[in-house]
Amino acid sequence: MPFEHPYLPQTENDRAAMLKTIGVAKLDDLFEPIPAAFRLAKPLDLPKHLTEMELRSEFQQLAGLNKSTGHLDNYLGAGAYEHYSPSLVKHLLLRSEFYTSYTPYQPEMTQGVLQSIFEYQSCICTLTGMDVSNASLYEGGHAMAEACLMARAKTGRNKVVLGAGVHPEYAQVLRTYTHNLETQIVQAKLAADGTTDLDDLKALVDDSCAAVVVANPGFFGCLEDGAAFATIAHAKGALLIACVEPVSLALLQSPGEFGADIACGEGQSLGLSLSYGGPYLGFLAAKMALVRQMPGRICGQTKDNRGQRAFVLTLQTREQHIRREKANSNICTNQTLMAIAATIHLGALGPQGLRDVAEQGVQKAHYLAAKLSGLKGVKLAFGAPWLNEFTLDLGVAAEPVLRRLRDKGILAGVPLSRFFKERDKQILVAVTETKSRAQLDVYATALKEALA
Amino acid sequence: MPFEHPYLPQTENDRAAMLKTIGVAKLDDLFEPIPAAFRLAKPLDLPKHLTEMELRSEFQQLAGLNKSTGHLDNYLGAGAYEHYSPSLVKHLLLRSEFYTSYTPYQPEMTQGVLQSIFEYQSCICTLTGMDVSNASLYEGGHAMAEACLMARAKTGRNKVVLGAGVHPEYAQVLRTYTHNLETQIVQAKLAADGTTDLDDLKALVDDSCAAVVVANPGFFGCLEDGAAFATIAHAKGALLIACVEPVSLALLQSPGEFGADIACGEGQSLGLSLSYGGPYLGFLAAKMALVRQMPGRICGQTKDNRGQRAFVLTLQTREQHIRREKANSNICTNQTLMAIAATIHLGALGPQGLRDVAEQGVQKAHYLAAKLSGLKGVKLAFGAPWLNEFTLDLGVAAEPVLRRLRDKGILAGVPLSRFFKERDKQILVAVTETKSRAQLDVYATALKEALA
Amino acid sequence: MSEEKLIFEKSSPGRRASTFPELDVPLTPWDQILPKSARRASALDLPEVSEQDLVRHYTRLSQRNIGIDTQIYPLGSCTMKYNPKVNEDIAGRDGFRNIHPYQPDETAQGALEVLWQMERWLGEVSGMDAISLQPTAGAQGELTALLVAKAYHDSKGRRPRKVLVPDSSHGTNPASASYCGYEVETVKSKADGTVDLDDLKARITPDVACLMMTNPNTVGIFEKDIATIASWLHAVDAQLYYDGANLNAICGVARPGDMGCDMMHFNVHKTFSTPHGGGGPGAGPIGVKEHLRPFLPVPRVERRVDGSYFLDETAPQSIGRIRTFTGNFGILLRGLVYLKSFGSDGLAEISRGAVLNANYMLALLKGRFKAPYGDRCMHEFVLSVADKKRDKDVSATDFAKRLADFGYHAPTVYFPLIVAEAMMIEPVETESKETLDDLAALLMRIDDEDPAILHAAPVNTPVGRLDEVGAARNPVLRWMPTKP
Amino acid sequence: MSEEKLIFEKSSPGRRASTFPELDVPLTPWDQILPKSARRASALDLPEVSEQDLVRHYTRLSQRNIGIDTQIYPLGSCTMKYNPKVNEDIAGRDGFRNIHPYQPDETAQGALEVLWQMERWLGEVSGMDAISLQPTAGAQGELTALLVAKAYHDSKGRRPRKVLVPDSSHGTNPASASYCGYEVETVKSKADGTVDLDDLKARITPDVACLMMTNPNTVGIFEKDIATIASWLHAVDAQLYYDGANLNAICGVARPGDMGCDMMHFNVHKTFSTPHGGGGPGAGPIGVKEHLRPFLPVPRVERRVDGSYFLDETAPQSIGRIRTFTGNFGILLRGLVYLKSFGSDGLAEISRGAVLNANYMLALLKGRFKAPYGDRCMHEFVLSVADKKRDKDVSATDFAKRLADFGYHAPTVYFPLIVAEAMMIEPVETESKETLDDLAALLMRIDDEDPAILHAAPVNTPVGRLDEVGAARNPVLRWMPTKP
Ligand SMILES: Cc1ncc(COP(=O)(O)O)c(C=O)c1O
Ligand SMILES: Cc1ncc(COP(=O)(O)O)c(C=O)c1O
Repeated sequence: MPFEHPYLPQTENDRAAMLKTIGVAKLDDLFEPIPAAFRLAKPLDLPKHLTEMELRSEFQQLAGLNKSTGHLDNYLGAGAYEHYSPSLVKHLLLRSEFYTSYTPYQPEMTQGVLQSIFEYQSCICTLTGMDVSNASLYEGGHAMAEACLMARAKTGRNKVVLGAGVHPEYAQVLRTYTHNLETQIVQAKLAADGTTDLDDLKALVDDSCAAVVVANPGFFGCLEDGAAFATIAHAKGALLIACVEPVSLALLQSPGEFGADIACGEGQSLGLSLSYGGPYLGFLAAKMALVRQMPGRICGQTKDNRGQRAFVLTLQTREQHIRREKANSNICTNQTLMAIAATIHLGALGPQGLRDVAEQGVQKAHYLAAKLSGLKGVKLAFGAPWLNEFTLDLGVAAEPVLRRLRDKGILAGVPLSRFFKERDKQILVAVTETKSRAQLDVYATALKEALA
Repeated sequence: MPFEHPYLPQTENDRAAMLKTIGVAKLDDLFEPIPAAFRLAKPLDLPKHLTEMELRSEFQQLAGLNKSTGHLDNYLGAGAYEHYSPSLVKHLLLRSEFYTSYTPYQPEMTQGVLQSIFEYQSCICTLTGMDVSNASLYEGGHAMAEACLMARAKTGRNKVVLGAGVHPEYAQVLRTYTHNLETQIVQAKLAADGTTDLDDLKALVDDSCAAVVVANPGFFGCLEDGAAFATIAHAKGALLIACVEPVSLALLQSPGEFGADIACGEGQSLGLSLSYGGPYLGFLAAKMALVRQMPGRICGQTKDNRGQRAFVLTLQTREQHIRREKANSNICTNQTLMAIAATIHLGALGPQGLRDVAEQGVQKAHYLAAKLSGLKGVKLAFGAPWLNEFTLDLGVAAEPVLRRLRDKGILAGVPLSRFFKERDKQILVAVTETKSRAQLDVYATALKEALA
Repeated sequence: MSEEKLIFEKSSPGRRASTFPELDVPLTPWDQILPKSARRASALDLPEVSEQDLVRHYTRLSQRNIGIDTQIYPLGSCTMKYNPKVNEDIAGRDGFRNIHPYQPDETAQGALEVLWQMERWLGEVSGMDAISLQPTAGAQGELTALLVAKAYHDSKGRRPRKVLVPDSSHGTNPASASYCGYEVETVKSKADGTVDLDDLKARITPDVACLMMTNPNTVGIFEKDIATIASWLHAVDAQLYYDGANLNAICGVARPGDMGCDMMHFNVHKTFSTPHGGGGPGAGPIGVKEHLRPFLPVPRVERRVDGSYFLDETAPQSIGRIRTFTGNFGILLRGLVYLKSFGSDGLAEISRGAVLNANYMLALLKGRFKAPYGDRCMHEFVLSVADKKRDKDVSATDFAKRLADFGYHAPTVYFPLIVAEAMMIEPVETESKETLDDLAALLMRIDDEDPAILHAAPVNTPVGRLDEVGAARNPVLRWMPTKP
Repeated sequence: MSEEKLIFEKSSPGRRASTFPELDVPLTPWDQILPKSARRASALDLPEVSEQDLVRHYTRLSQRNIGIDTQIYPLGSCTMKYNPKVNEDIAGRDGFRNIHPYQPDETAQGALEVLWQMERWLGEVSGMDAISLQPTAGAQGELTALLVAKAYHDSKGRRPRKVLVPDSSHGTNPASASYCGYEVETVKSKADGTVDLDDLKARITPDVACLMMTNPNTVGIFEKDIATIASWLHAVDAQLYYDGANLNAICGVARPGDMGCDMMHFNVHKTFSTPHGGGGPGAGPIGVKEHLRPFLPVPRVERRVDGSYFLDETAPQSIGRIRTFTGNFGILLRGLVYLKSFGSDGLAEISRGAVLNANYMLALLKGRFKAPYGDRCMHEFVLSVADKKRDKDVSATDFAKRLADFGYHAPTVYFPLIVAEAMMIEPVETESKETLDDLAALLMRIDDEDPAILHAAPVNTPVGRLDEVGAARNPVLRWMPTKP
């Protein structure tokens, strides 16, 4: 009996008829161009196929081995956050005209995706205070790397100075990306209050500097003085790149307001599920003067031959499929569906909803921080203002405490030793609108017990 | 502040502008036609509104109080069965053009629903061997009641004789429906082998008889001799109604084959979720001569003014919206979406898939039955052939045994005492393709222990 | 968009859109199970297609259909409001979706609590004393209530034979009445759209079992004399039935139970936002006053003192069972979610929004279209294009078909029967002012168009006007395999 | 279908499509939290719409788009195959969807096992020794692998400066190469579509770091001399990169690792059926031979002797991190589900189906359209309409636009660059014979049409041909609020 599979439509009759039309005797003959030596003589060393029913049960079991946010109270952040996304977002993403389509190369039949991208770009621009946004990059770290490369291309300079609050993994990605480009990456020191040491920063920024990157809020949760960064950068002719968290932009000065030239960051907090790290959404926006350096797809408005407004991928001479080795980036497939998700999520929230989410996170975080820092030996690690994520110093080694809390059903924070060996008493705690006062109180009690 | 709600679009400004256009000072004035005495003076005695986030968590908690088929191995049947439905079915049902549309009164913009109904009717006809199907009724019991009323209308007679295997709740629904129609409902005795006592049936069927109803398989799981029923019914000029389970029709003689005039039943087993009893799907099909007596929507094929094939609700002079008190039924809203679900499910299975499902249920049931009836004191209650559902006699009171099995994570069967006080040692066990051999073995062991 | 073949016409023998695991138990020989004579001999002409082709077929069919999610659906009497997505998600939870109706009550406490709460919410919203969630749709609710009334009269040893319905009533009212053996008598409406009190009074005799009223009635006018009518009926122990299809007009503002109504049904799929699904499913619970409670169908959901819930089948005076199992649970659940999303502080805003929208729409249109029942309405209103039919041969159907060209579903046309060339518009509260402005402007634009355009419409839809007469005369009601 | 406004143009101040519960903790005064100077002063011009209007907007936008679920999408090089629904359901499970990338490994064993298994499956399918799942898409996979090669050469104290790419290669190949500082040299193709071996051989020097090959190449022809090419490269310690975009042609039939390839990327969103999502997300894992393993990016998924899994960041020779967190997990998961649905007994059937379909389609069309590379192909083929352009002024674009009128997406046009007026067709294995017949017939019908019809096309789509030049000349890249 032939191999029957729901994804394979050709029946034995179909095959026979098709082979006849082609003019070969058997299907294997079509593989003759592959030298016989390369054609597999025995089956792959893998399990046999599973039916849909079996797939569901096998993966249900695997999923069951993970403790989701529904099973453990989750206070992990550090670049990926648990937020509530209204039901409608997932429903609209399941519109298969969106998710089963390719990059909109033929605009006449893909206005839906194109207009959604245009709306996404508009959302990112208003959030960041920038003029132009692309249609998405892979994720936040990638977006920051591309932003630096934009600055490098624009200025013709080869040094990047990072603020102290840049996510350590973002910094690593940047280093990997620029490894062969002879680019110098330096990072300013952290001041005692948890922000960038601006004197150190100033010292590092010189005439060879293409860009200064300010992360706001910084990795440790603290708010930076964006305007001071801008002054320092611009004084030396460097561009200012702001790496920002989009929900916070409902409350904070936008990059545009404090003088950034490029804004970038991770868009996951705009309604994307945590999904163990991806698919997420790198966003990248800039001042109009930088549009030619911008990597990736950009959607523009135009008219059709009937006089209607319409949308199309534009300025494509920046891109790899046209310019090949001269392109300003190699990106092809991006994260469009995630951009659409973020756009729908932002539409569902609106400005007031986004403010509500941001404010509730901040208020709940401050409520929790006050409770936790009231415990013996526990204190906030830094004094600078912060929003909904803070560095907590437990006074003792954090790992065993975290393990005890985990046993009580709480993922209490990200241990900073993961990134900085020496910070082994500190944890990074993120609080969002999803937590109730009752949960926060449970956390405080549990920490007290875990420390006792 | 006004009441803000995502389902209510009018802002304060909108309201003001609209009231101005209408020409009233305030919104409450529009309610003046309602005498003041009837207008509520104080808020309803109900909790305040919940946001989406709160709704989700409140109902998640309620859902958690139920033990689903994922938590307990489920062998309950008796008219509702656990089957596997391919993922695509749910996905397609979430196409909002289907589920947010009304009855297709304007066929030009609802060809999607109409064609799906036409396909549904075609599926039901091939399954049952009938000429015409309607677009759905509420559920199986309702379908049987309407079938009897069709026969009553067609024959002008007023008596219905039920086979012994008719579902007790279906019989009750029929009694309720015909309560004021002076219709006589009688039921033939059960023979020792679990089928209808045909002699008794013959004795009950006389010249006043509009219809004889054969349930196949019967409520106790046993297969009836449909042809014998047909002979008995037709000999007295009565119509034969076959109340059938659609999955079994992949294996069994169809009602058309054994001479039924009307076929009806519950369509839940065609991919609909158990959902604690509804929404389900009553199906009803008949020979062409009975089409005028058929209740509910019927979709027909026709042409449009461009010469294209198209579909439309037809033969509407049977229905309440045209004929009012002279209509052949009062049904208006039906279960169209469930009919579409069943159609997609049948398309996903195809004839071979439906046979696979039916055969696997039968084989697994027989495997289990053999194991169980090997236990001391346990035996099959009836000797007649059966498919995937059987009546098991435990030899002792069933309730405590079932409770013990439940504690081991098994819903071992429906206690027949639920319907027949005297059958307190018997349970009805249904096995479908969803059960693995390992599960069946666990059941057998658990029963052994529970009886020990 | 070109024609979409039938799924059967895409079938090719041997194709599969799904496969099942191999049988993992030893095979019992078929001859030991199933006598040859019982086996199916006839062909099973189900489609054989690949998964992609199946998905594509129904995706395309869906694209040949419109719903609330594509455009306003101003179908009067149908309350086509937004169907919240969160309701679908909640109803899709494993704990609600995958539970068997015969599970022991202890394993279904969440489901029972949903039903119990739903009864309480509906009771408070309607002012009724007892609720049965059994009926599957509005029409079954009507039937159930009429059977309850019958049982009530029986219990008093009375056998009234008549049910009164206004001439503006919905078809299910008389159909349900005759279904349970009543004689139906039609009561006239007055020029203002309300029941003619004189005609009604003359008909109220001890032989009347029940009057079925819709309030606001089907022309969107509140029957303000309902209390008087109730008192006339009660004087002869006749029951006042409230058809709840129009509850969206008064939800949270006034209650049928306070107006003298004895029994009613709810259309959960209208007032409480559950999706219509192209014709169903719905849910049609009924509410009754105390004197009718004993006669409600079984099962009943009850709560023990310890707070646990159970299904009770032991009601000696009950009319019995009106359907198998325990009602359209999945729909009732969605309805409860919807009710809770509004709560005591929000429920009135539903009707306030609905009545505002309807009056606004009426205000926009009344200068151009004849509004036979005046300048004000409740949640819906009826226009008549009889004058346009006469003057320029443009009918309600023509308007309906031309609307389709712009992607709009038509209002309800030719109902209620008392209005010639009726167009019944129910704009519902979930529609924004802009949407109403657009629809009103479009209706006026269409009214300005050359009648020839309207007669030819629709031209932008996948199919044009259909040969409905032909469909009924030569019924083709199923696909048939072509004989080889 | 008329124009669909921007969501911003449907906005009205104060409308909400969602609300949140009230704050349940005591308010910390904002002045204590956030200095005034840090607060946002500029407007936040996000849309303010109701839930229904939002849902309707994106439902309508989706209807202005096509996807695989609406019609065959024969876009060459893109492998637009069926996206199984079960994959979406599995990826949507709470246990996969709602887990944080920094959860302790003990709480994410299921996710880690998914990644571990995926590495094993990809390794066996490709014949590669080690897999990294980090890269987010094919282009990032290329970049990662080139960085790995660089680190390898570094480790040997060599600094070759060149990367060779055939002129038929995909744009990302040269772009990725120059991205990491390599000089790109282009190798010619021969008339039969394969790499010109003489030209290639002449270019292979110790200064060559890598040759990037696609096999079958972008014209659908298998580069049968790949082993020879590999040996030439290896003689100078240059690496052979396999661009896995066309893996659908050989999956389960032959393995890049057996052909002398040293490294490669997979396009999970092509070969392994994950949805393209209108442009992304994808996943672009890479596979390498043993000698390159030490240089793979971190983190690595490892298994302890007790069977538990963990993420390892300690690889001293690693190129470091290529992205934040641990790859596009949700996509990799879907890919694994897909692979398992075929298994060892079925994987070859994917390519067998794809190659059968492509050859069949080519056989149907070759009489009418010029097939520059002969009668046979692997999983895709290229046609040229240069003659039709010359003879009747009908271009590949014209064919593309006219196909849109019938609801069909165009083939890839004007790629690869070596073919004039190229139309590159990849019919994929999930398309039925009937669908292929229909598309072939349609292409021939279009070829028979008056060129004027093609030039005017599309006319049946929501919008007609666009002013793309104007779009680039006067870029309007975002909506701007109109100043009041
Ligand atoms: C006024 C009125 N009454 C009763 C009904 C019947 O309700 P259902 O369709 O739920 O059976 C309807 C529904 O169309 C209606 O509009
Ligand atoms: C041949 C070839 N190589 C590489 C790529 C790049 O892959 P991705 O789009 O995943 O970055 C593509 C995708 O279009 C391709 O077709």
